[in-house]
Amino acid sequence: MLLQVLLNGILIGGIYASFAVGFSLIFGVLRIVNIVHGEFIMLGAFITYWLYSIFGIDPFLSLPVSFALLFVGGYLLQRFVINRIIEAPEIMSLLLTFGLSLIIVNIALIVWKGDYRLVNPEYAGANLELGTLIIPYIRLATCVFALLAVGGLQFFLQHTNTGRAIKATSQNKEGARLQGVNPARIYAITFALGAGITAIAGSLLSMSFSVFPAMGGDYLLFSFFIVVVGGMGDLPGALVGGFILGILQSLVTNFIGAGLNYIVIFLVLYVMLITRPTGIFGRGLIE
Amino acid sequence: MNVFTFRGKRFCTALLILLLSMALSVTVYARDTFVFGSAIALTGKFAREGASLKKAYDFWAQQVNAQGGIEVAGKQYPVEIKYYDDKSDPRTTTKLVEKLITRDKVDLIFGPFSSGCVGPSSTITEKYKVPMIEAAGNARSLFKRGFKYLFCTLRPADELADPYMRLLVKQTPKPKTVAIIAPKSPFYLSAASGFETYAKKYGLDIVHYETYPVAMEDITPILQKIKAKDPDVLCVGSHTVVAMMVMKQSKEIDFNPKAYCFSFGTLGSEFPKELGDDANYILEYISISEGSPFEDPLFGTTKEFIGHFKEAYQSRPDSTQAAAVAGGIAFTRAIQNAGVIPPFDEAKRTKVRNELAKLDIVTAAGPVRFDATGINEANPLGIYQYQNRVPVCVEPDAWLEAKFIYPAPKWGDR
Amino acid sequence: MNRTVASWWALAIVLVGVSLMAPLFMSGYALRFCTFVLMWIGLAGSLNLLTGYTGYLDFGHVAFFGTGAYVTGVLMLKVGLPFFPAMFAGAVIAAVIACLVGIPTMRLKGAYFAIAMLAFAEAMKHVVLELDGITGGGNGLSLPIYTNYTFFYYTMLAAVVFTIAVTYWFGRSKFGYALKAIREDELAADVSGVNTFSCKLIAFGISAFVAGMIGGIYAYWMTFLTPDDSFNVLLTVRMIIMAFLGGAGTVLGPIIGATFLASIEEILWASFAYTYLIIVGVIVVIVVLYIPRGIVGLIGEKLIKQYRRKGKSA
Amino acid sequence: MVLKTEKVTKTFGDLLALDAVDVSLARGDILGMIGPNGSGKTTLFNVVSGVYRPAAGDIFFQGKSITGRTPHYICRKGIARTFQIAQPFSQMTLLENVLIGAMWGDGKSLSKGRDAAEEVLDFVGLGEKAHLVPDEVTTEDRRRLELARALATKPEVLLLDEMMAGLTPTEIEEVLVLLRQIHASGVTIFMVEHIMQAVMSVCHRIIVLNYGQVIAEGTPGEVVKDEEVIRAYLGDRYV
Repeated sequence: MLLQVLLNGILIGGIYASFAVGFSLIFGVLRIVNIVHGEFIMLGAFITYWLYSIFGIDPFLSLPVSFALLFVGGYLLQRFVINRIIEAPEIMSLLLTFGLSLIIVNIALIVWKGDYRLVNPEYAGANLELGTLIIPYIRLATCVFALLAVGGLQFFLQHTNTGRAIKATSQNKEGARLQGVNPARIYAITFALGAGITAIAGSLLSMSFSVFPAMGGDYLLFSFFIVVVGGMGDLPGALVGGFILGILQSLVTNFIGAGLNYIVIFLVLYVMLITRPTGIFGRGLIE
Repeated sequence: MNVFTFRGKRFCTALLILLLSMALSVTVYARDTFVFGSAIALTGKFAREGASLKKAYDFWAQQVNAQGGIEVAGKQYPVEIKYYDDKSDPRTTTKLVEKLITRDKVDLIFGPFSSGCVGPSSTITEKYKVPMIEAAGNARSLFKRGFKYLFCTLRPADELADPYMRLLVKQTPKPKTVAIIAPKSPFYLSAASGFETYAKKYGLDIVHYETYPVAMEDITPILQKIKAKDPDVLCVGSHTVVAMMVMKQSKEIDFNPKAYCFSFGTLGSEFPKELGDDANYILEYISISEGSPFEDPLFGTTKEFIGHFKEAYQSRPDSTQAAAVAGGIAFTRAIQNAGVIPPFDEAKRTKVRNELAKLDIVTAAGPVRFDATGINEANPLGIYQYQNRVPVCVEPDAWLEAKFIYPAPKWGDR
Repeated sequence: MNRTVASWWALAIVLVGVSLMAPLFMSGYALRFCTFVLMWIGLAGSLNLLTGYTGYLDFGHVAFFGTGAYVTGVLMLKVGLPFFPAMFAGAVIAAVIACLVGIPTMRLKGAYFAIAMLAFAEAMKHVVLELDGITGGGNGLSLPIYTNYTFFYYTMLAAVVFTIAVTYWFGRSKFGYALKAIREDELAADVSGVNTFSCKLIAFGISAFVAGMIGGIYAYWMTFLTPDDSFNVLLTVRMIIMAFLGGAGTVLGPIIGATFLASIEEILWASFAYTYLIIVGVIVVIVVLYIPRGIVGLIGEKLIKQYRRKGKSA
Repeated sequence: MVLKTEKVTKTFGDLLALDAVDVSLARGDILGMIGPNGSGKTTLFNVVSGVYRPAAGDIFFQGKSITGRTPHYICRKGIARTFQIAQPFSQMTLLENVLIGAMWGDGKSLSKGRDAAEEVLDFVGLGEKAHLVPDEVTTEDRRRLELARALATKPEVLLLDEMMAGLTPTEIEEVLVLLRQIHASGVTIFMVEHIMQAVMSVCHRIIVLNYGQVIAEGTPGEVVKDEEVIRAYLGDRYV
């Protein structure tokens, strides 16, 4: 039983990690708390849903489409809107992205209505039984894809010129500028990458959970948790944070009771913030 | 300073005139239609449920108007329903209900969606002595407050579980154990406590009872826990998304109770559309079925009523929709019994209220008789089961459309 | 200078006078609408006391509103206290909780504080859900019923006048200056002798007191509470938008912001539900990008410029 | 001794920013502190003014330990400081900026504080600009504002962090006049300064910091001849 509980936590944790990584990346480089994040998840999920329900495209094949569309959208959003307040106090970026989130959610509500939808392909309920352990294929696959996406991002940051420029900008903006990096461009690319990878996470989520316009809010809360636990701007930390959240939820629900689930999560988040704002590895940013 | 006081005076006078003219302009003109009002969730967390409730009110109004209106003392008065969107927010419901009563001067009120919104807004209808019939807030606590103007055409939430258990204990092998889960919100909790009461009453053993936060979507951990206890029956205080997630996640972890009971939300068109074959074998209660022996002059037999409703909205009326239509008919009959014509004043509304309290009628959407607290005690209850993606009535025997399939096949054998 | 001060006072007196007389001419829906506007002014004002003056963006402010509402409800229902003592107790408990929570939380800055408070408010909601023996949990709490809506209008008005008075005091007291200094540069304030931590904590407590007080009135007025509605994060969001739209850190800001937003909501919402929220979103974006100091700031700056121009030409 | 540090040490991670620094100021001193960039001068000010807590060592003010106390406590006791890059309260007028110091640092009421603030602003030459906001005045004026805010707290000891960097010779001369007046009113001054001409002309004594250690101390004349100082500033080959 304990093994199964841990396994559930890990499987779900992989997806959690993938949507928190984008949040962490954007905070780490741009120093903004991106409230639109939840809507990126929602848009990714809807892209997968529509491709699946209209064209019958396998949900996993829609991942690149989600990434590409949100990459472009994120780039434009940063370049033309968010960039204008990048130097302003944090409150302003919180408010701005919050306003954007209101706009996106409600447009989605007009276009797609409040209906709950499922991406439910043939193989959705299949599972692998290992003795008493049950591993739903779809959760295993989404977890693996989520980890691949995070790994890809990490590879990109470490082994490409643009990636290195992003890292340099996050560490020292003025220094990067002196070396010929254009921060505005780097910011836009970072934001686009963050949006793209978050959309992939949204697509993956849609295979296990319901899809509806207001779905982003709760995932945004989870992102806060993961990123605070992992350390703001610390990508491997976000990965670990995701697993911690998944396992914690699973453990609490199993051994204490579902009602206390959120209380425990928020308490942990709260205590982390106060005692260790740099995250478990102590590598996160503080102001 | 002199200048200012002068200006202030003029400003005050202007304001006074404005306010007075506003007060005077809200006089009630004679009209020969009945105007009903409803503040109902068209956006927000209950947008879906609110919209389906509105469909039912509209369905009733269209049918009444198609026949020329409500006939009182030889004259027909068409009906009109004035809607406002309460955004699923009880604060807004109270504001809009008061607006409907004091500004729009509606004659009677149809209720909002969910107990959370019925609770505060019913104190307003009570204050203004405007009868409200609602079909979406049947938590007992709402009817323990001694209100005189609040009526609910649903059976009390805690009684709804009766038909499920009644049906289940008739099966062989007889189920022995039940697990009950529900999100923590009045609507689901009262359903869950009903499941608990009736499971005990019919001698079933409750092996698991758990409520969880509404926001929690990944309920696999809970289901896993329940799976380990291997209950015969899973009962869920639900609405659409809860029911969808329970089915999807049960399949993922290969959890196979012999019966899935949902309190609400599976009869709309979304549930079978999104789940496909995975929707099969689940149960939801209903107060009418095509086989129900009810009829009324407005809709004809229950079978005809359901047929028309399906034509209009591509789905069977679920329990709240049926109750909403029954509520419309209850208003009609109370108005006719009281013999009052629009527009209503307090005396006329009181008459209607007294007639409602005495009402004992049968409608195509189910019988209506309010008990002393204002909640419908007459509705018989039945059960639908999804078979081949279509809900069919499996209880009571008199309404039977198909044989109840029990136990539900395991996921692997479907 | 004296004339402007006098006219401000006159304006205030006229406003209060009109508000006092309003129920004579209004009833039903209009009265309820005005009571809601007052409630929002009070809530936006409460947030403004903290966020507007110290710069700490509280994303969990609804926790104090909810605490006030539930404490009032529970005390009236389970202990049988009359309304006013219950409401006062609710406000005090909200303030005490704020101070206790503030001791660790107020050490955080910017986004970290915002997120921590959000987590706190969500946790509070679930605590109230869990304590169902006392609070009724998910089933909701039904208070004693009192339907004299004029009473609620006046009570709300009194709470708002209190809030504005406190804001006014913040604007021109030693304490208020300390808060503004903290907002501008906390370190510089500290080395200039401002006891930043206590000042922040006191401001937090006062702000929570106001929110709790309004929560208490709200509870008795609505008669029915559920945790989801009383601790709804959207309430916090509206307080923030209203305060910033009007102009954070000013006396008039929350009044203007709340009245403006509540009014356009009333006009637009009935006909365009989602469009309304899109419009709110657009307003937020415009405020942030173009008028970060809110309506009051915008007008205030214009006035200052005009005043200067006059001064120069003279 | 009005201010005295004993073996004050401060580390940032692995970096030893201050290494057992001993400094003492007698009443009426004007002590200058020089040293290359990153030698720990500002860190020492931050430790003395309570912004940082030292890792080891003690700080005494008028014979009593103030180690690890909060900045506002230290300010109220009588040690005021300025920042290298002026940190004004940007949405408050110059008068209000100084008022904060007068009310909170010196415990005055609002109305008395206002009078005091006006006086201090006049003294530093900003009386005319009292109702402007910091963004509307020059860099030099912002430095003066910084000074005024510190003075308004009625300090015994004034810590000045590079008051004159980037100023023109005339402006420097004006500031020096101010400093002498402040000193004449009985305030002990401890200043970090790069402008040697200024340091030489006003300071009674000078300490030199390098890599967090005091490498030299003495009168201005002695210090400039010190070999270690020259090495620290210019490199070995100039010795």
